[in-house]
Amino acid sequence: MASLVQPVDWTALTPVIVPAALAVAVLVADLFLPQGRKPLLGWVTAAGLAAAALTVIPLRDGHRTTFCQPETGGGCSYAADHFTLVVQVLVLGGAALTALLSINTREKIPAGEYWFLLLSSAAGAALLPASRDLATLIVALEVTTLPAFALVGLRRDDRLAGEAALKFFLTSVTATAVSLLGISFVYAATGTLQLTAVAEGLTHTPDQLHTLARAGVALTLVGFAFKLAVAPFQFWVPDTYAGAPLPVAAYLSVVGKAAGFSGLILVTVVAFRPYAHVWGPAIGVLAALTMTVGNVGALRQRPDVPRGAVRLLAWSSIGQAGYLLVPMAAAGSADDPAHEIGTTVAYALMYAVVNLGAFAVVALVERTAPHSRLTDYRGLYASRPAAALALAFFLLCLAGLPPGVIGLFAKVAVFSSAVGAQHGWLAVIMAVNVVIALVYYLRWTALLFTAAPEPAVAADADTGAGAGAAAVRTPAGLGLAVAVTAVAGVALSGAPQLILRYAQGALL
Amino acid sequence: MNDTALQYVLAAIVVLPLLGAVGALLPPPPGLRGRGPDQAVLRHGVTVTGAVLVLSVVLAAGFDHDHPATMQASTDLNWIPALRIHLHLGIDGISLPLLVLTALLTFLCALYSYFHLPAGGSAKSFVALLLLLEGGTLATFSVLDLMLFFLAFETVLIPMYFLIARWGGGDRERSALRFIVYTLLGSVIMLLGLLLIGVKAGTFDMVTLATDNGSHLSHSTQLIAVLAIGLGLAVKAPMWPLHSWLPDAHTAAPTVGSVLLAGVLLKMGTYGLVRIVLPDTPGGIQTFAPYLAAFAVVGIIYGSLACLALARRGNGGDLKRLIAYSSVGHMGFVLLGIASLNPTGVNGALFANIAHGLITGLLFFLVGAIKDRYGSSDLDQLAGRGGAALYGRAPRLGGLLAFAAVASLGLPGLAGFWGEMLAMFGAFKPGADLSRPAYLTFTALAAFGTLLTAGYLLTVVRRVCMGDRETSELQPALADVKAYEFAAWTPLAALTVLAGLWPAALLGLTEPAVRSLLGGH
Amino acid sequence: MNDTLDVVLRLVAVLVVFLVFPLLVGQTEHKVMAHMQGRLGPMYAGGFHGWAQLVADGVKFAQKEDIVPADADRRVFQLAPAVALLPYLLVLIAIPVGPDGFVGQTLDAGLIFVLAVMGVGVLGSLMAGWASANKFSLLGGLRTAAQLMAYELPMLLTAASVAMAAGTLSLPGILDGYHWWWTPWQLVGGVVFFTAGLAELQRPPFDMPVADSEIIFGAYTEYTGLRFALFLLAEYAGIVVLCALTTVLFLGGWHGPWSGSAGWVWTLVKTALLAFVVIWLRVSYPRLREDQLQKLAWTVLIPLSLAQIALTGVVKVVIS
Amino acid sequence: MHLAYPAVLAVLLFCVGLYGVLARRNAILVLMSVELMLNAVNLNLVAFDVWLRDTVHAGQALTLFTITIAAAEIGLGLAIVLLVFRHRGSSDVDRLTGLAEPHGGPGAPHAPDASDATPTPAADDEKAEASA
Amino acid sequence: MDYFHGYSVVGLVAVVGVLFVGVAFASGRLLRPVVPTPEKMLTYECGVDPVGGDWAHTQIRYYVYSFLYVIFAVDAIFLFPWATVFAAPGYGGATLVEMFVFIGFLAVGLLYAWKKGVLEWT
Repeated sequence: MASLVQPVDWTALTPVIVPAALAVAVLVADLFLPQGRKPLLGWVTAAGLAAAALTVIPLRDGHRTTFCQPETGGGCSYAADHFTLVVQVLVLGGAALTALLSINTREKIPAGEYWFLLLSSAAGAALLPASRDLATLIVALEVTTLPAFALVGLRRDDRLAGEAALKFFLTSVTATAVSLLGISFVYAATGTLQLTAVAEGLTHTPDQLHTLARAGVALTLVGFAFKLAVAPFQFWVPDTYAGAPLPVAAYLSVVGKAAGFSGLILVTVVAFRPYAHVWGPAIGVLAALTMTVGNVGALRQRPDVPRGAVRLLAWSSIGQAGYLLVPMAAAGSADDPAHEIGTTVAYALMYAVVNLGAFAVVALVERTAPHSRLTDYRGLYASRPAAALALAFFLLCLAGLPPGVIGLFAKVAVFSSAVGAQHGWLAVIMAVNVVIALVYYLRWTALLFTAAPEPAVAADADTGAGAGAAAVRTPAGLGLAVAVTAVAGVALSGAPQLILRYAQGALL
Repeated sequence: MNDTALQYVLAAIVVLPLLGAVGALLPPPPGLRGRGPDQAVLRHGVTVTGAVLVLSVVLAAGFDHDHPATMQASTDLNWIPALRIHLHLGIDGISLPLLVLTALLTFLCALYSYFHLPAGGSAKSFVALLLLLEGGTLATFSVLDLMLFFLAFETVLIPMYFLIARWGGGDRERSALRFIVYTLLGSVIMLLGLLLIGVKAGTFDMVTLATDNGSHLSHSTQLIAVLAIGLGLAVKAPMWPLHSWLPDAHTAAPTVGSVLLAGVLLKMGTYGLVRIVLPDTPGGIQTFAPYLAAFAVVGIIYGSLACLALARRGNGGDLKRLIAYSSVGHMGFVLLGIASLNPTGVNGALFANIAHGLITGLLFFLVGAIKDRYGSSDLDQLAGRGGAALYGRAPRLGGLLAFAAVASLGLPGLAGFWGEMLAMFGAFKPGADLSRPAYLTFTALAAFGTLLTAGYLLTVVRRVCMGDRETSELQPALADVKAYEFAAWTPLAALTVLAGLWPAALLGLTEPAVRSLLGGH
Repeated sequence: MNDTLDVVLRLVAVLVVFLVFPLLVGQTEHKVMAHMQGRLGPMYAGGFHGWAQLVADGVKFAQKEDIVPADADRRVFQLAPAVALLPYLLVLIAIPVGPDGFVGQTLDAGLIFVLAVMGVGVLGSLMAGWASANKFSLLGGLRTAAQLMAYELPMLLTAASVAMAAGTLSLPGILDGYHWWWTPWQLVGGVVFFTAGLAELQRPPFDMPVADSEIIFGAYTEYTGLRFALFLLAEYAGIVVLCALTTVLFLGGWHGPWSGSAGWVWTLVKTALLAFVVIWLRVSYPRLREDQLQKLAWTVLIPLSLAQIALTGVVKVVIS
Repeated sequence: MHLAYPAVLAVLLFCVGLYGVLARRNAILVLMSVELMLNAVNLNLVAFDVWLRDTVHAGQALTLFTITIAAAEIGLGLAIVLLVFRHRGSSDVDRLTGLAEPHGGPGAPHAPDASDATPTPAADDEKAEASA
Repeated sequence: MDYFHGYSVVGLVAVVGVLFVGVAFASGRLLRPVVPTPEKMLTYECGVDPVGGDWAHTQIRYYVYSFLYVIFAVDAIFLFPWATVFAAPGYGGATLVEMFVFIGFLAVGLLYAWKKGVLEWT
């Protein structure tokens, strides 16, 4: 009898396995490391994640698949195609940057658990884009989010952390349940969980199962919408981000989003392709709603609210999620949906770099101004010119204004995808949103350069000089994170083709 | 000079200010420190803008004046293949004057600021922003790719925002925000139009599109595209009723900001109309031209009436605000010329563009100087009951103001005359398929607008320059035009006279280019 | 028709076993304990060595007033005994007694079924503890819950080890594949399974949930009459089931000399022996503390069962 | 057996769970409701698997994973609820207002000018750096 | 069909069990006296009148165990499908290694809990 064991292509799996194995290693190492050596774990994590991101290089031809079921005619459950690889680089790189952000955090977080959870979540996020069946997809999604709940609630002494975690948790868990119900319906209608086979099955659904299939598709997408904080399910995001440790908020806004979107892309574009005429417009409406809600929410942020900076970034991330949805809406009506989603991926790449950069600067500022209000940024240019310039650049990228050329052209790519798919109305709504977003990004940017308020007490300046200088010193991790993102942002602004080329070819 | 050299010159013109902007932020190298960090960086600004001016003069000299319709000094590099965006630079008879005007005005502004830095932020950031602004503007006039055009168009927003918000006066942050929101909303909608053209025609290359004359675009596409692009450009131009950001922005902006805003930034809107809308979507603009003309004429009348109201005693009119409204009127003529869709009108529009840049730039300089001296630009405070008596207290300043005002109202022999006359001339005999009676009405109204213009400008001259004997004697004499001011203003005045006396120099450049652009009409 | 009769017969047999065997165990316990502690035990009821003592107890219970405390959650309180008892009845049907279908009903996933259903029984104690509105009962209920955490996992893991050895989840299937050397092979697992089972039954030394000297009678404090009797019955039925299961899984069930004809005897003998051990342990060992049970489970039983799984896997691959 | 029985049962279970999620305020009860929903899904999946005669048993495989996911969720969820409970003595989801959007109201933070007047730590540090 | 047959017999047993309990309770109702008094209905606390409600605050010290248990027990269900097939022809040692990896994860979890002092009663 021939071996029934599936041959596993371990090389294809390396981007997933490296963080997973490292997670276990870090957890065990944490048990045996003395307290003084714990920072080492952070560097190991960051380096490991970066290395994991590099392991996609040998896979770059993008033809590897594994966990296949040739005997039943089914496809493969894991595919390391170009889409997978790009998203893997995104999430692993994003996680590595998050690790850099967290190394010098001042919050009281148990070290070993933190790195373990971060790595586990990153492993899930890396698995997600490679999943080619609904079971793997759901498992990967949960592996991504479950550690994230714990990450959010990890500041045990903070009452807000628990609240943030609970909100995030309840929303997400409900979303999973709804998604799973949808998946069970789809399974009933098509008899398979393989994405491509589902697409095949949906075209030949027997008449009496049509309603079931449709309900399944709708429920699955509703679940994903919940997870991705697409309006009207966005309510948990600002609270969760504001309550979570800052690096975790950064992680959620970039890696969590990217992973969720890659899942949504796989489900819609690959599995539910025959229903494109249904989900295309639906996603369009959701996109319009999401970006409007997010941007208006961000606009309403007052500058003197504690943790206002994070809140603003949270609302803006909802708005940006709306932009990310636009090419997917366009994919619904495009001849070749795979072509359009490249734009989403390219935009997500841009967003990841820039948003992580912004979060890095926010983390830097938070060290001296723990309330993290927007007013704390007044006059940042005077005290930390480099950080202020970097933040200004990141914000302008997010706003899509020169000199943030990459932000601008990523938006242009999104616009052109909408225009090309005859979704003019969506493009117009997005245009209005871009302008709304500009207002709050620019207000913040302007705040950086306005003169700082004169400190009322000048006498203690001399005595506090030493301590002050120590507090202002930039820790290595944060500095590295800001530098990496800034350099990446500038390089991309000079050569947007580096990521926009994904908007050109079919990734899937 | 051969084309390859020109190519580099043009590229240098665009890139140099951007590099300069970055350089301004860096600490000055030893040896160039000057008397202080501020002076060093201001000197840096003057040097860079001066170099750009020299280069643009070289470019103008090397330009093949026999073939102004063809693109010269063109560079074409594939930049973002994914979006089909090319780094395509080039100039022809339409863009060259604007390019030189920009370089000149920025240089003058830098020079002016060297001696008279407005209060606000640091000199370092001021110079950086000024150079960034120049870079963006020069890029706008020299790129030949729709997306690059948009990029350049956007690039000027941020520096202008900060110039107003940091160095301005009055309600500056609000005005700055209003300015940027208005223009950005316009430009994003313009982006949609540009994308529509690019997606439908398969290219963003302006030369190709202009050659095609919209043959690859369906009529409805053209209509939507013109509407979207026109909206964006009209906000910038500004066209009535989308002008409302302009008076606030001008009132709040520092002198240098006002000069550049009026002298250069407004031209980007009209330039875009001529460069993109006219040749690329001839079918669309054909439909919308009468409306454009109507709005333009309303703008002329509205601007003049607003100025009249501001100029009247007791209304507390701000001089800068007044000139801003006059800009609305003047740009109305430019738009009217463009809307006539015939070479005469469009040439007039381009001429008026340049003239307005020179004259209004000068006017803003002068008003800024007056504001510095009197501490206010409120007309009632300045003139009081009897008049400010500028002639008596600072005769050269008064004389220049009178000269600029007269130039602005379109006295024959000065620059203001030709553009507006040609624009009205064009509207008198509009392009084919356009309703003649409607255009005749527009022409008549525009002519009436010139009368109103004369009215308010003369009122201003009377109230500011003239005055009772007591006023001039009772109040101490003011500092008259200083050397650096003289240096900054003379070129403008001289060019105003030159353009008025020898319009052919300019029209000869634009005429063939306009004819080739209007090929579709 | 024949089928129906067959099913009915099996049902009756299971019911009879379910009602009789626990009584036997109970009576044995009385006497064995008495002898181990150097006393007589019940001697009067029924004459011969008090054989009818439990029958008399039953009559007594049936006649007692049934009290539901005023504060109790009435419905849950009344249901709890049935929930505690019935799972053992269900389990009995899946336990093979002899070869060739001498079993209530062959279930293809019998092992999973048995473990799952036995877990339900604990719910009865939890319900009783919660619904009694008594602090002692609540404590007892919580201790029951804690005990569930301690024993369920080792039981699962060791059962998995047996399933690995046999390559099937069906209880008759496991016995079909049995060889004598399985018993030493799975010895560690057997001990772990049996220990964990004792904990499930809340038998001494794992009777913290009903520790009468601390919390009166734990979850059953408020129960009287028939309902209390059902709880007791559940405990003894549990002993029968646990011993029978251990026999089947680890001691080869009906395997033995002349197993073809007397297989069922072997099963009964082995079960009875184990039941004796259960009683013996009750008499010999002091009660553990709750945390000692947890520690025992997590630091001894679970590592041991994991090791057993590893051993089973390796041996299985080596011999195949 | 007819597919309708498990399917209807599953849908009923799911609806009960959904009702619990929407109507219950105690976080633990919400959690339990979510578990109900997940188990409804499991029932569905297994029933469909049998009905479809799926040779690869994709439905059952997914069920196994769903059970695991549910367990992990419960574990984490209870920990989080405990965390919240410990800090505020209540696990009512309605009372989680510590992070609510601070818009107006009496509890609104101080006015912007007040924050300008008081020196922030950042400002102090900057001052210190400047003089250093 | 056999699958459902087997479990329908199980269902039958359950019904019989329910009947048994029902009959027992019903007959018990006939046999036993019913004389409720307030004292009888009181919660029993060693003969003393109960103080306070039954909803007392108690610290449940072993909830960490319950987390551990839930995770482990559910992980253990993966063992069963594997246990039945891993030794079948065509699978071989690789499957065993995979399961060892799985068990290794469980062991690491246990080790972690142990080292963190979760298994100590403090």
